Amino acid sequence: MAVHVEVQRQGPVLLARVEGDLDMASAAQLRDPLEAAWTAGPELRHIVLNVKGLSFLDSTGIAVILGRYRAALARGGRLVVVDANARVRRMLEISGALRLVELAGSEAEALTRLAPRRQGRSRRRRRRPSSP
Amino acid sequence: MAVHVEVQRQGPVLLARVEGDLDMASAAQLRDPLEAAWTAGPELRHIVLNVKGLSFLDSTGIAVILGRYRAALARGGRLVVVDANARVRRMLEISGALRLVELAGSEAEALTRLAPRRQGRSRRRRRRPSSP
Amino acid sequence: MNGHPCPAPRRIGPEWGQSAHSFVLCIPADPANLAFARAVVAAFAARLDFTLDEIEDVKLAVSEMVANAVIHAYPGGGGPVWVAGRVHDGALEVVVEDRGRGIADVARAREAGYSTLGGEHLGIGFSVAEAYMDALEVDSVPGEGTCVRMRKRPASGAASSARPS
Amino acid sequence: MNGHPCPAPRRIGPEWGQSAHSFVLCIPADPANLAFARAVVAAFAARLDFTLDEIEDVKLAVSEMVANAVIHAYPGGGGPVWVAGRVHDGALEVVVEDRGRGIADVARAREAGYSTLGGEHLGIGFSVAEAYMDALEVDSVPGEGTCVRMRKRPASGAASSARPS
Ligand SMILES: Nc1ncnc2c1ncn2[C@@H]1O[C@H](COP(=O)(O)OP(=O)(O)O)[C@@H](O)[C@H]1O
Ligand SMILES: Nc1ncnc2c1ncn2[C@@H]1O[C@H](COP(=O)(O)OP(=O)(O)O)[C@@H](O)[C@H]1O
Repeated sequence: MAVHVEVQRQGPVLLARVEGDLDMASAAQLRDPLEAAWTAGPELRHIVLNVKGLSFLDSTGIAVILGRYRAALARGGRLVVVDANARVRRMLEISGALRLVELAGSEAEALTRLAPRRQGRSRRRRRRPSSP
Repeated sequence: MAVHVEVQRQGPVLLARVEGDLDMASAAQLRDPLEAAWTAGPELRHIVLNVKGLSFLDSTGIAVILGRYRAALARGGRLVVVDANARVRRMLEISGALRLVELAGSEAEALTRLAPRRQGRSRRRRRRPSSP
Repeated sequence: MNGHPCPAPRRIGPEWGQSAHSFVLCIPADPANLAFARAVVAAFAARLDFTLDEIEDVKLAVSEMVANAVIHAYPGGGGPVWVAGRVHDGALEVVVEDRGRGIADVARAREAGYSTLGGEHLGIGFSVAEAYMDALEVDSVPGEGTCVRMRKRPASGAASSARPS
Repeated sequence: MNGHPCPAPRRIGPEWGQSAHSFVLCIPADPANLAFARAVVAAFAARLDFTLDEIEDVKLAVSEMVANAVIHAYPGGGGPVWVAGRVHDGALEVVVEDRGRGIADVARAREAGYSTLGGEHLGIGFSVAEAYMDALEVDSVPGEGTCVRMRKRPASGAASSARPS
């Protein structure tokens, strides 16, 4: 009947693992901790959402995910959904969310995919002073 | 929603293992195969009912068990309920069935308990011709 | 069953709508719906702090009372049975109601061992339901119907997610 | 909610009492009852030969339609929602009905992306429900209420224990 969320900050990535039934009644249980962590962490740009433990997802749940996608977009970041089963994937598809959020098979894959840009940039930034 | 029953004849003992939810809707699924085996086996005197797999038992289920108890009694036999959990035991108690049927912790225990009388008698019967 | 299969029940009054934590279920009096009635009441009871064993108690009591409606209420065969539930004062209240033939002598009907039917009927439906719940009241009018009201409070005392108003 | 919390629904007609395999559930329009509505419909659907995945489809569609009644039907807050189910022609028929404000333009409301509410509302409730069921019909009268009728047949084709008359 409820949702359990675990939130971690990893550099510019907000990693969240969500479990349970995500519907209109429980949406705030996912939205609120994600919003709180996002506001508390101005360094955060990307969101990785592990949905492996999600046993139910309705259009309200999709709306929460898209709300977080927009938050990431506003900071020039991306949202990656990890470990989506066939049902979750179909909901993302039907809702059109799949055109906006990305899918990854594991947290490691998602983090690696988000890392190069960050490393690339920080490397560039670090090199800049020494190069000219 | 239903009951599954497995029936075996072991000498004078009808051994039955019942699984599932035993209620008014499924009572016949236990009663019918027990009655059929009983009628088909005139050598049967005792009933051992393994209720380990019973996930629900109401007063209709108790009525079926007591019906089988009376059948055993009519042939001078007993009915032993095996592996009753706390819920089943309480139903047997509340219904008064516990004053009529016996409890055993395992099928082996039930069969041993019913065996001595049989062995005793058959031994006596076999010896009689040679003794006088 | 004539007319509307599920008209409004008679004894499940307006107080049942006062809290978000309530339901009224109407099913045909048929053995096929016993397991369903149990599942519904178990799903509802989940919002209180019951142990799994206590939820089994509730399922059993409701099942016995719905079975009574199926067996006894409609001798002509078929009719509606209502199962209603609500969270009240931190306890679960469940009502099983029918519009069947009613019970002439309720005190006698509630006695363990009393049954108006022969065969395998043990006459212990009421006593079993009573044993597994905290309270059970029977309100029956011959020719009009029977309403059994039961209550059970989680032994843990506290209602969990349910915040009854 | 005034008067009886669960009067007889309007569009769930007498044909729903014709088979033993039917139910009518009335719950207050409250988010707290969404998971309950899903559990009830899943328990009922168990009598048909649905796969677990198909039962999840039904739960989702019913949940979306009950959520709509919770969000849209009663702007003043609170009111009854009926969820009814029956086995018909070997298929599951489910109806979600409210006595809320109704929908003026049903065709528009059913379009994916159309919502009369802003914020996070995506306007995809109807399209999701439609995608997971075989058929969905909306019958709504402004000021009177909304009734959504859905159908789904087990892909396996055969009804198992249910023998609808
Ligand atoms: N819903 C009902 N409608 C009419 N009569 C009922 C109803 N429930 C119980 N009774 C009467 O009360 C008696 C006792 O019920 P119960 O204790 O459940 O035992 P049993 O169902 O085995 O007869 C029944 O035999 C019947 O005459
Ligand atoms: N039960 C209802 N009562 C009144 N209006 C409704 C009801 N269900 C849907 N609607 C209307 O139809 C529109 C579209 O519904 P839907 O596709 O579920 O999207 P959403 O719920 O996200 O708005 C809603 O915005 C609302 O105006």
